Amino acid sequence: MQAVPQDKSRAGRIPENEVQLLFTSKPENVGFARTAVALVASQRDLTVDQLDEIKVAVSEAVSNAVIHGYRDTSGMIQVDVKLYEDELEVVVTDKGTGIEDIEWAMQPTNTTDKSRMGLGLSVIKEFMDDLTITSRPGAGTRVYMAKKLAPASRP
Amino acid sequence: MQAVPQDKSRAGRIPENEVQLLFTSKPENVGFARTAVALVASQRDLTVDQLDEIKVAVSEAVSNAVIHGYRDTSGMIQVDVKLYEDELEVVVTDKGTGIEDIEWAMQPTNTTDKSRMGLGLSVIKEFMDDLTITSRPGAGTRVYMAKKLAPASRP
Amino acid sequence: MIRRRKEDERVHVAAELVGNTLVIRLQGELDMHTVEEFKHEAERYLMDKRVKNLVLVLSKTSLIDSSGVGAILGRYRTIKERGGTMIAVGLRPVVKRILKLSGVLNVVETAESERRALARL
Amino acid sequence: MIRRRKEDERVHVAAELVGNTLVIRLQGELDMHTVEEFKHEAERYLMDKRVKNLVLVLSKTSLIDSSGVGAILGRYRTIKERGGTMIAVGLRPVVKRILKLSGVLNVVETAESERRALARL
Ligand SMILES: Nc1ncnc2c1ncn2[C@@H]1O[C@H](COP(=O)(O)OP(=O)(O)O)[C@@H](O)[C@H]1O
Ligand SMILES: Nc1ncnc2c1ncn2[C@@H]1O[C@H](COP(=O)(O)OP(=O)(O)O)[C@@H](O)[C@H]1O
Repeated sequence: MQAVPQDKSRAGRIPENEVQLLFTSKPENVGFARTAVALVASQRDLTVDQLDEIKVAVSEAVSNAVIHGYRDTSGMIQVDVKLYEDELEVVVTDKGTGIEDIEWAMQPTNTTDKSRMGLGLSVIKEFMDDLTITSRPGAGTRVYMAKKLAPASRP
Repeated sequence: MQAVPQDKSRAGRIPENEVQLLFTSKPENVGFARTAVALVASQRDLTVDQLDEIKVAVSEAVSNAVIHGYRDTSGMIQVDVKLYEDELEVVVTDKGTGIEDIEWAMQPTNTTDKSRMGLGLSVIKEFMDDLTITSRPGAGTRVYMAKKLAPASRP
Repeated sequence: MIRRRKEDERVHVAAELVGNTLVIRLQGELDMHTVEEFKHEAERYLMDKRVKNLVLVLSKTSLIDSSGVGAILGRYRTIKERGGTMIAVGLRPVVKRILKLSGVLNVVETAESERRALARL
Repeated sequence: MIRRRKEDERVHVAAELVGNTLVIRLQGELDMHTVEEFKHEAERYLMDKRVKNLVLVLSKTSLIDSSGVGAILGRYRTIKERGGTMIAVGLRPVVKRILKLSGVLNVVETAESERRALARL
């Protein structure tokens, strides 16, 4: 997985639904964020497992923004959800510390916080079909993740 | 109830939590919005009835933005949720058609859409403790509503 | 793979004919989105001209907003045209308040249980 | 007035001592927020020095993320220090996958049911 600055091109594709969440970097909002994203995702007929996978991935990305992005400070976290016919896209953005070395951070067990296990990004990779991180130290981090969905069955 | 351009002053009061939702004016997002607001509200220990009241009020305001605000067009709806120690504030904003006569619109059974009953705003008044509408025809509508909560019990 | 029921956004409408009374059990949340499903299903059952009365079981209806109230009143009109009676059963407190506020409870009776509603018809 | 349980955001920890085995039943979602409650409650029960083994019942645990995994490994370390065994019971598929991915299932056994777990200890 390469950390490239562009998302997969979606030129000309219009999402079926689009929702943005913006909230303060409080631990209790991690649960809010994953449940809200799952609410949007469940407008499509997904399996319990798919929903669980999405929830865990969102939980990791938002937790990272709270724990690493804003560390001892506090700030706003933005979550953009786009529901395409065949894909769910979730982008988690913070304006926090940023990541010095993205490739290093992506390796399992690598962490800058000894109380943690360095597993969050690996979990996202495991549960989603696409993960692209862009970050600038001192400016913030953007975690793009996408999950393939079966096309909606039109009734 | 007067339609005044200012909300109740909250100068110097910092919300315990703050969440913003921004989504497309689709009927299926009415359910998303009320459930997401209820998720935030339920960070406080509310009764089932209080949560139901909040959900219905949000449902009315967001439905109005979809049905009257954007009518046959489509646009973005913004919902701002602020959780204070003793109050929940919800502001629903659209950039749609706006309301010509707010006082007229607030009267029960008054509606500009004959297929509807003109009850939505009365329902909000019934279920919330404060309702203030500001609107500019052609520019959009902002529905401020607030509900008193018992102060959080600190464990 | 277990598919989850999308109960939060969808209503589920089940119906049964008991004599000339239609019993509709409504599950979920009734709003401007889900109301279409409710109207469609209810109208399908009401096409049966034997139906005179309607018992609407709301014990699993967690939310009704003013769009939902409109749809319920629409069904009431059909029943009234047929000279029948409509009874709502199992109202949660907030559902009851919105049905009262909107005047629905001036024309639609309420009962504690489906059995009592049927006994009254 | 009915107060609703805030199950979505809070975990609920119940525990029982069976011989020298502590059975912890965890309900809810385990993330960076709720993990504090889990750690606190688990440590409280683990203060009892009779406890050697731990059976963690996860059949009502709907989500565990990497913060939750960390907390589970922390409890495993306590049990290991006492020379005991830890068994996890009732894992949902996605919970199982994250426990596998993180290596927890290399050191923590799994069992189909609480009864089978206890029989093994
Ligand atoms: N939003 C973020 N802001 C700043 N740093 C981050 C962010 N997300 C991840 N990181 C960095 O990447 C590392 C690895 O992240 P992750 O795999 O989730 O493991 P963990 O959270 O356990 O450290 C973190 O330790 C941190 O240094
Ligand atoms: N967001 C909005 N944008 C434009 N007009 C609105 C909006 N909200 C309410 N209105 C106007 O106020 C009237 C009364 O609203 P309401 O009491 O909710 O009843 P109803 O939705 O049944 O018409 C509507 O018919 C409409 O003309």
